[in-house]
Amino acid sequence: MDFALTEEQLMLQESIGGYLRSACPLDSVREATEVGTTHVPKIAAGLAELGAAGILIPEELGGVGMGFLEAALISEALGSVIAPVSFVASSVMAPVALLGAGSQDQRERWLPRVASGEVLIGVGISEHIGRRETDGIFADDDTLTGKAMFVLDGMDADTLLVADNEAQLYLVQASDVTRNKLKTIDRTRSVAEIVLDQTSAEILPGSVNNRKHLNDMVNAGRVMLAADTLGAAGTMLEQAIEYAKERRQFNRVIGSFQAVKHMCSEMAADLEPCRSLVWYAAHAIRAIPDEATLMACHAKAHLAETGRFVARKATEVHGGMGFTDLLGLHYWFKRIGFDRQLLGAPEVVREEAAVAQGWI
Amino acid sequence: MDFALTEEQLMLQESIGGYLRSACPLDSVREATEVGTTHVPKIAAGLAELGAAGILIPEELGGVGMGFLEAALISEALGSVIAPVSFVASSVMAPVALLGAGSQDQRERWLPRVASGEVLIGVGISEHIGRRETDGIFADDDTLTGKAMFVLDGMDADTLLVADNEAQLYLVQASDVTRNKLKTIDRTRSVAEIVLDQTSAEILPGSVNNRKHLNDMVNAGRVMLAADTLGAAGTMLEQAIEYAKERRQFNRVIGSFQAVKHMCSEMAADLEPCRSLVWYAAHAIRAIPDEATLMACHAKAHLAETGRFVARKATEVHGGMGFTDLLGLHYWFKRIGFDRQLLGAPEVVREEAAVAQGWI
Amino acid sequence: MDLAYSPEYEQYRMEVRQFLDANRDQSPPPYGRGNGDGKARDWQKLLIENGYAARTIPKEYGGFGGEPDILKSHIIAQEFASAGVRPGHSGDNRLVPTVLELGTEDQKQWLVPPTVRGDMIWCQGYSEPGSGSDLASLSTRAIVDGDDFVINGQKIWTSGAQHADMIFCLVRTEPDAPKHQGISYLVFSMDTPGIEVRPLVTMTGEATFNEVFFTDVRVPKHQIIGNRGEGWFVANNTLKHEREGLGDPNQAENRFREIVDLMQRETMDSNRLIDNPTYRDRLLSLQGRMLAMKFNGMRVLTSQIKEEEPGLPRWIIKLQGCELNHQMAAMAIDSMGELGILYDDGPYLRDQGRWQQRYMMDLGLIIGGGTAQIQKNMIGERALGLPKEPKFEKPLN
Amino acid sequence: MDLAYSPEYEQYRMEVRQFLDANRDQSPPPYGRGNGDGKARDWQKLLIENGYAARTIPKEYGGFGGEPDILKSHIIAQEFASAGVRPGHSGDNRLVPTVLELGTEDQKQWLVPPTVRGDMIWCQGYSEPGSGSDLASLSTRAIVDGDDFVINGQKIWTSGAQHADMIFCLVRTEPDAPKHQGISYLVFSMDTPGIEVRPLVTMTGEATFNEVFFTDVRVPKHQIIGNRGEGWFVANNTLKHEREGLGDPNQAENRFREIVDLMQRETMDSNRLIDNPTYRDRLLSLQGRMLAMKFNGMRVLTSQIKEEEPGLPRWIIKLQGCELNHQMAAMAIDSMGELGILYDDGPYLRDQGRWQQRYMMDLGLIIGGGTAQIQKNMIGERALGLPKEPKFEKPLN
Repeated sequence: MDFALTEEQLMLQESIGGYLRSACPLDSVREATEVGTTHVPKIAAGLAELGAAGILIPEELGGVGMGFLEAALISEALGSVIAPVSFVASSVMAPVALLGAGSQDQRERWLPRVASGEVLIGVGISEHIGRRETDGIFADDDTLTGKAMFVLDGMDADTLLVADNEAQLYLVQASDVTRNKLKTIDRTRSVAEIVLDQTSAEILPGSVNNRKHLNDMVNAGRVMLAADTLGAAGTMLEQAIEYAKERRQFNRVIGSFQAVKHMCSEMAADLEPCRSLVWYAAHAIRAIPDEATLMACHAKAHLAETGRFVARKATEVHGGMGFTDLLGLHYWFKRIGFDRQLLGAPEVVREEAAVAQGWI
Repeated sequence: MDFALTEEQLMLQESIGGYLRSACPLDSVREATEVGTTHVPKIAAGLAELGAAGILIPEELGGVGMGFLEAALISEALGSVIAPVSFVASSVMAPVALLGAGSQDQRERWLPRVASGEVLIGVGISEHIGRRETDGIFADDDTLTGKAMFVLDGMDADTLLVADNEAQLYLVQASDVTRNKLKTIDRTRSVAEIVLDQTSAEILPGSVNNRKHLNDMVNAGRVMLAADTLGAAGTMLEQAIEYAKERRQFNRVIGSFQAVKHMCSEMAADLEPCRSLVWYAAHAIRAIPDEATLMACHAKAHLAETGRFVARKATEVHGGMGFTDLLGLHYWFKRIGFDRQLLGAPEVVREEAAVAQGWI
Repeated sequence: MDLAYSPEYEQYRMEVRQFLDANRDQSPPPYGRGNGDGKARDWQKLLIENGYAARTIPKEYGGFGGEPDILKSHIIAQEFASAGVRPGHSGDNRLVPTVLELGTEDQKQWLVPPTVRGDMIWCQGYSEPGSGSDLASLSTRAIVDGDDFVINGQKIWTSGAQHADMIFCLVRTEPDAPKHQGISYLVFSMDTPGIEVRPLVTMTGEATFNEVFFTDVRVPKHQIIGNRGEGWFVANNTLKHEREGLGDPNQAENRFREIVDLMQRETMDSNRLIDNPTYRDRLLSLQGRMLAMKFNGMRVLTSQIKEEEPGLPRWIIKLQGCELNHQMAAMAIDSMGELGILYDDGPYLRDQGRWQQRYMMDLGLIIGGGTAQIQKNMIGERALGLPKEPKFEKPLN
Repeated sequence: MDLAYSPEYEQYRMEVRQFLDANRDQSPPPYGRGNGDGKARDWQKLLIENGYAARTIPKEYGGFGGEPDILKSHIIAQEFASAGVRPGHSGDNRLVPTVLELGTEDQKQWLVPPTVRGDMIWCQGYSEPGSGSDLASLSTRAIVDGDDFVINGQKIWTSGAQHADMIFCLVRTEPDAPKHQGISYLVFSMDTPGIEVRPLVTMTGEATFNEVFFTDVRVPKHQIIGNRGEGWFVANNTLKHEREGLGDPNQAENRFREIVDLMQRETMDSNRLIDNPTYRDRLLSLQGRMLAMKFNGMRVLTSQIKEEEPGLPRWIIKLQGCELNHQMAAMAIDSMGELGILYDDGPYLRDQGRWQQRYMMDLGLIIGGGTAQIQKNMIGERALGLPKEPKFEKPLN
């Protein structure tokens, strides 16, 4: 019975966190977003060197062969510094699909290049969480036709992983599709709309008539977004506490006012248990598969709610300065907002949690 | 354009309020609830003299012929002092039904006695808001068989107004039915379960194949419960403010602590607009019938939510003393809790509001 | 309770409508600033002549010179809004009343007529980086040098500074006086040498506000409104006017209609969003709050018509109204799912991205113009009579 | 992360289970107080002998004398709970550790063994009507008269005072010292002349607590634990132990199961409550919070096993856990509609009226044992390092 990080996990956390703190200060985030970059090669290369890109990929395929808890720690670290790099889709969701449903050949072809950072794979499956407009992809022989919206890490990817209307998974080349950037509130992330028109596609054979792999991918992605929010909200809370200790009004530091102090305490009290929920949900993916879906749903939904609360209150603690671009607090605010809506907004995800435990 | 009480309404409010403050102090509420009285004849007689029992009943039938806003002011005053007297069912819901659907003969037979306080009419229609267990009443010739739960003012009534499964309304004599007291958290109110077994009943002819009168009755009852909550919550807020001004801790009156001050401000800010909502909903019943159902639903649901918030926060402001019986604060707390659940808990009532505006 | 308007006011409403029908061709676009090509100036002139703008400002200072009549003002606002026509203005609703009440005759002649015409645009120089909630601690200094004040310091949250002709500004003129007593209220041209305006970008990505820097800005001594050291009290009028606009229940009602429309229009898995019971219930909770605020607004309006102090119902408007707007935006975003994160532009953006924009802007309003915390202090102390926090003589911590 | 128990502990768990299987016939009813007919005394004795009660209390004072092992304690608690068997106790978890740490040898011999056996039942005399959150301002006085302290004053919130044999009590012995330094910690029999116990009825209708009045109560001077004037510091240990129990995540998880059961069982208009999407969504939100608190509890337990200070995850348990319980009760009441108001007894009462009872009791816990406001002060100051409110020398307002 040891509900804690191992020495190895703590070291990983420290190495990734330390690297990101120096490689990815707010100024470099600003710079990247101003020129429209959502995947800064230099930062990504450093992360790949530390094993982040291949975190889930077995050593024999060029990765470091760690688990989802390690991946969640990386995601949290990325959220902490709002890093403009692809991770959730390319380094977690796509490897889950390839490892679970890919052929030996496919794994060998793609995963070493993902692990090295040479290839990025975007993931477009949002219509399986909630279908909008006319999106949806249909297979015909070896081609796909249709549209996928909200393709995660979509603009930076070389290769795209999509699902047809029966949840079968395919790889297509980004160069073979029409791809439109969707502008969102979070400029550190890229999402794309892609249009396929008899585009040649390579099916992952394990996904034929088997929805499991899509579900596994969604579970993993949700836990990663929850971890990202944990990181981002953690930073916002830290910044609020720091500000409350320094900013003076009415001849006192504002943190000595009960109203401000209690906002900080409420944030901390709501956020701290989230860490344990994310850890458990990440751990459960492999170790307690019966609970994986339920816990992924709860991690996603609960972090979305707590994240929203922290994002708002931390901004309030900063007063007007929190509302300006000067401190850059809004980058975290928006990243939390993005994480909330992607792969299912809370009400949608909670309803899936009801299904997962047989309530409906 | 005059969204305010008239001189006459202010006088009514003052006369009823003044009477209740002297006739119904907390000690008399305690005394009544300890012996199990939910309709104290002396208080009721004084109210009847001031016109409360016949507030909606036309002058030619012995009442004072006023409107729903006046009735709401009385209900609010009763909630303020948590008066142990029947009002919502006997003086509002039953007269609405009799005036709307009763024959001339029925009105003349019952309403003068209601107005004088000689007769109390309980109302049992809860299965039309949400049916539980095996309740429901079925008509056969001039008799009724079945069960009604949560009959409002039910134990003190001489006569009972019930609805059959087609929402047709009937009067039955309390002495002809089996009646069981249901113990609730709020000892200032009576609700009963009644069992009818081929009990002779007198139909209100206007209700034959016409659900309107049941709806009108429910709308009026909901506005009255909302007004009752407004009164009870108003008193809790006042008590909290008084306590915050007097109680000292850490060498200061606690009202000077931001945490306590803000709780009071939040209560006031949430509660004050409720007054306008209740006024409007009461006014709309007659003056803007198209909006009557929607506004009654919103008044009921929104006051339930705000009432819960105030009940809780006012108790918190009192610290441990709020949790004891010593100050009697819990009488108001429980009355607000009772009002919340009767005639539809908030979620149920809001769904009706959706129907009322054609959303579903 | 009588929600109808008397025949006199119904008649007035008809007049306004007839005016709008007859003249709307001459109106400039609904939104905009300044007099632009002159169309806006002509429009404002026409409105003043007809009593639809600057209604209560005396004729000698360029207004219509009417008696205050809140119901007429309300009718004008409603009719212009529902016709989608740009309303007139009364100059600057913070500056003009202040000058009319406390300015010299010269100042009134100098400042009010061009302001009312729309030829003199103002910005407000109150807040400073170091004095947000604690406005009276401001540190921009003005030192007397000959016939001038010489100003050095910095202001923030100055909306419209880049377009303004003039600024009304609080500066510390008596550094040794207690903090509320050392402030003066100055007015001066934004063209005065030594003023630098830097746009202040907010989280919405727009530069609605500015920082304004003063370096040896010379302002003639007579450009003070009220006495030296009394600026804090002069400004309090202005602050009161500013706060009233925030949390307007009519705005909340309009936004509520928009969100219902969105949820009836938009689908997910082929179901309308409003058919999702969880979203619907949340929408209905917001409707209950919106209605309560709407009727509360009618109650406040009634008090104002009767020249009674509205008290608590008015004190709470900003706190509750801004929060309600924020919650409506949050609900819209949530129900849209992934579509809710879209921003700026693009083919799938709903309602021009307004909901995200409002979600952030409303948070800014919750913080600005007196944070929610300060609002709660004020409600507690002024409306409920709770004691203030004890003061400290010396800086602590 | 390894959620399994090591073979050693799995083995221990099996031993506990075997013990329970073999001996459960001898256990008294699951709940109850004192030793009653002796069955409870025998049971406690058996548990101590086997190391399932008073595990870490030294043998010479009547305990089992085992090494502290949080995981074993946890396993014992889990197994007794899931078997529905009355667990043993360690005397009084506030008094016993205090006496063992700070008492004299005589005091240990006198107080600990009978307490551990269950023959000496304690109540706590800390809170006073005038000193709730500000406990250190207590005013019950003890004056030295010969070899005795003579106590006058009043305590409140004294749970179990009507059944207790003894009280441990804070009294002011040095009225002129600063308020934290004038307090002493006394222990004495509840049979001492001059003590009057009056039941304190709460909003639930039950008298869970009491008021205790002292009139010239004489207590021998040697019945003090620690030094004169150091009672505040003696008591802090005890307070720490008391607070830990509140907000227990295992309790929240059990209650969550109950509410799911209720909502799957109960119907309205022939639909199960859990089939109402709005209630279901609310239930799921609560589940998310409950799970977060459950796993947070596992994290705290892990820290304790490793003898690390758990920090923030532990500080927040009371605040969050009590609130969660309160919200679950509110949800249960709401979903039951009219059934939710039933209380006391009656044919339609669901779950014995527990939800209403809990709704009120949990609010009492939010207020008691340090109100939510005091909890937030503590989290802010001790866990987050925010500065305290400035102190005032003189009473203000």
